[in-house]
Amino acid sequence: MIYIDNNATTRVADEVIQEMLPYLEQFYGNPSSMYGFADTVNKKVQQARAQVAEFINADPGEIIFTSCGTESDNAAINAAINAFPQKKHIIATEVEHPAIRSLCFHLQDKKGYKVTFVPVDKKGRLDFDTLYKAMSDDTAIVSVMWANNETGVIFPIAEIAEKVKEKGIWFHTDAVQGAGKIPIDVKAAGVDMLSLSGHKIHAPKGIGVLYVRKGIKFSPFLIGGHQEKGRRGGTENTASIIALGKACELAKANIPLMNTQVREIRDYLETRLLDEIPATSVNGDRGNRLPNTLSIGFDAVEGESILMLMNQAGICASSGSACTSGSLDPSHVLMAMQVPFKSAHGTIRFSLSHYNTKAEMDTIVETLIPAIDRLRQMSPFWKDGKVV
Amino acid sequence: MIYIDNNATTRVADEVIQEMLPYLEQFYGNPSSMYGFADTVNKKVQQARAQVAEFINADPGEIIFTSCGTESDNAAINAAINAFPQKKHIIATEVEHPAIRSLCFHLQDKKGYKVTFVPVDKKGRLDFDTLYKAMSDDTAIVSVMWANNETGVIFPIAEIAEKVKEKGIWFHTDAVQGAGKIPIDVKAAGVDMLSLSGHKIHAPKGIGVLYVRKGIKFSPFLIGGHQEKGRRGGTENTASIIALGKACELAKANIPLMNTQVREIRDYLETRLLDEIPATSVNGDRGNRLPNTLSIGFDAVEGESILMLMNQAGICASSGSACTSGSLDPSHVLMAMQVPFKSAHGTIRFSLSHYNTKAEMDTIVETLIPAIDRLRQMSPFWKDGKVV
Amino acid sequence: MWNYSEKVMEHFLKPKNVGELEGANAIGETGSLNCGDALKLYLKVNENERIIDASFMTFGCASAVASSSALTEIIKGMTLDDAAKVTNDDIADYLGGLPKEKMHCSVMGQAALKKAIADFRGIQILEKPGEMICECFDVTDLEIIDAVKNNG
Ligand SMILES: Cc1ncc(COP(=O)(O)O)c(C=O)c1O
Ligand SMILES: Cc1ncc(COP(=O)(O)O)c(C=O)c1O
Ligand code: FES
Ligand code: FES
Repeated sequence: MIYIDNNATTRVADEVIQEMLPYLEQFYGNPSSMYGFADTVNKKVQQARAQVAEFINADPGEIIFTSCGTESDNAAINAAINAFPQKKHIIATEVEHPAIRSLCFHLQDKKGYKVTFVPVDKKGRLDFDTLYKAMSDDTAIVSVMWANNETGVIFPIAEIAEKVKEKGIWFHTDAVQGAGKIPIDVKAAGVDMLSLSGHKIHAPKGIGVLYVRKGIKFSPFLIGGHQEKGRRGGTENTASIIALGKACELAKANIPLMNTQVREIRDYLETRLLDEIPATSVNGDRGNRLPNTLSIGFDAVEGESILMLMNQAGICASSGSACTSGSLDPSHVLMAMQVPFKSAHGTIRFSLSHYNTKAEMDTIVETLIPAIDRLRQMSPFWKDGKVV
Repeated sequence: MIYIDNNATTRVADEVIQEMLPYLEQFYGNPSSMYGFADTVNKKVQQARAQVAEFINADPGEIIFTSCGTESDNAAINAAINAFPQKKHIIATEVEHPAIRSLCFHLQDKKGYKVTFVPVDKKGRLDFDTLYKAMSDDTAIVSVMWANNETGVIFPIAEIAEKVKEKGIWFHTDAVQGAGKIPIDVKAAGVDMLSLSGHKIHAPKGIGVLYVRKGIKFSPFLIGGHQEKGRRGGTENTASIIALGKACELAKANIPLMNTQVREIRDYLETRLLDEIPATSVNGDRGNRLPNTLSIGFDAVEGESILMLMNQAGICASSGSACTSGSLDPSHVLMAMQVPFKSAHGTIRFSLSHYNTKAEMDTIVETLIPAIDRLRQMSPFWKDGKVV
Repeated sequence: MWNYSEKVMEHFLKPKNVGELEGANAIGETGSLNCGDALKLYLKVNENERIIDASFMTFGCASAVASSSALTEIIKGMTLDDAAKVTNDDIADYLGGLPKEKMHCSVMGQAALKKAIADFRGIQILEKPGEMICECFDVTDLEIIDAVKNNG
């Protein structure tokens, strides 16, 4: 099997499983309990918190463990809403993940909020002008993702954060996709809140992080017990927290690899596909992308069909964000970029990890050449080697 | 080590770990992805959903996986608030877990809600009169726990649900502690929503369930992707979901054991402690309690000191709800029951699982007799064998 | 669990000077059964105002017991004037530190000592028994405020 869908989810690293297993099997105590048995767990959770903090250059006290990237995103917006109940405006982008985007629609439709969705250009780059002009005294929070999950396009977070903070507005970034692929430094970037998700960086599913800068008046999204210093109720997911700590340590160490070996392999795949399959185009700003992501459109064929043929060859990729697969429309990201329908429908996202090899890329290319050809031969929109 | 703090959290059953491991190690795909690799996971998630449904006599489509009991509780209240935006009254009890109670305080203090907290009597039994009289057209939801986590006192959920439903009001129950100890049947009980938490029934931490009756106009609490049929955003925590399915299957099979062997051992511990340590009393309705729970107060000594001495002997118990340990006050549950301070401060909760043995109970008694004696000898409130 | 030092555990498990003190001529009491911690301190003071013996009775957590034990060890042999300068920080230091959430347990020692000295000197301290409720909760409140500050 060739797994090349790492922006959807990743293989849990063996080292991570080894690290977490004892805390499932043996040390199952609640870290806050009053016995030595719980201490072992508590110390290890503290270590994990330090590892996560180190990964993004935060202080351990600024790390809140959540259940996923979606919860982190929801919690960030919720905190702003609670901190500024009188402010009824939110700024996000058109290409945010549904964890931000759908929440914004909900707030707009049901809770009387006005949301500015900042558009992107054809290469997926933000329209800064719209963003900055939309800021007002009524704006509770600005949320801009660090990098896009579908195209890999990276946004200049430090620059945006600076402009937003100048106005005294809270700034949140969804770094779920940026993390582990490019360096993330919350202090250098100057963000107030930042979301991470474990399963994108070789930790298990069901664990996430919300970084909350010291000084931010945070109110919890999950309200319950005093866990996470009263910032997130619910018994601590100890084994997964410990797993995430280890995963962050590994991810930090792997970032150079991502930007050399993984990038080279991705570029190799991209070049071969562009060279060897006609009427093929890359979505997103090729000059400013995550090193592991390739969103590529094959004109006049349909994504699901391509996926099925790849699946026959044991290749796992995706035709858009995992969250929107199953839906019929091109993803909201491709729509926002005004990718022409002819290639949007035939878009495949390849997302690599350091487990991928160059040999796998050859297999993919050699699978895709005949697959695309076959599909085009039966496509009413393809004739004589081009789109009609 | 003697672990007797199973209302706080439980040991993950070996069978459960075996069941989930392949979905961490090998089958890490997203269940909603478009490749065969994901299918394996998807089928197993469906099986787990069926196992959970079977456990509480629900339909699989009525099961929503969440990250914990707290999230389930929060989500239930949130759904009612969204369904009836004009209704500004909520009914809960004084002895709910913080996942309901603190949320209610938040809604009261910050969101303009009025909350009726139904009181309990000295044995921890609900004041039904107050409950029923508080119901009005303005009531969005009534939430009453199935069984209390500290005392184990069981509430007559079917009876309450019937009265609440007669008025057309939504009824939610937090069955986090009831589940796995006494039979839970959502259809027979006639509840609209019900919360479960995995780590209380030998599944890992970080997985929960919200049962939502078909016909209830549910709106998601975590807003994001289309997972859980749009009822809970966030990539599915596949390994833990699969673990929970298995845990539910085991829990169902173990309920008879809980009500024979475990109950007998608990009763044995209770009798010995009452007989052999003077000035000792049981908190809560002894006639109507979970079979595994014993909340017992030792006059004139302080709980933490008892826990420390037990810890020296390798015994893990708790002095109240795990969530409130670390605070100085007796828990809100003991306060609501008006347990006298002299025994409230010296209350220990023993909560058994089927892993506990009668021999362990003997060790506990033999540890406690000298421990309580020593602490009383240094207590200014104990003289000549009684409280002063 | 609290991160108690070895010294705290030692003084909790094998407290020194436990019990009523025969012939005590100075007694200080603080706390109550209601607030969850209380300390009764007994001193035997000689004509030179030197503490020749001390003992305690404590109802409270492990650090309350350890603090009481430590206090009696610290002040034995001191003059009342010197003892009056003993602070809760001295008690905590003697124990190799206390978790910050537990610092108030040592405050109880300082308070009882103050009262015992006043008792010996025949000074009325205008505090109702049970005052410790407030002190206890004061600290707790401060901690909460602190925690809130830290978070936001
Ligand atoms: C009655 C009750 N409800 C809810 C919870 C919260 O569950 P969790 O820790 O999984 O969030 C607990 C346990 O802590 C509980 O005992
Ligand atoms: C950019 C981005 N944000 C948020 C999420 C949500 O993360 P999770 O699935 O952990 O909730 C994802 C992944 O699905 C993502 O790619
Ligand atoms: S033809 Fe199958 S999805 Fe449209
Ligand atoms: S005496 Fe230690 S908590 Fe109060």
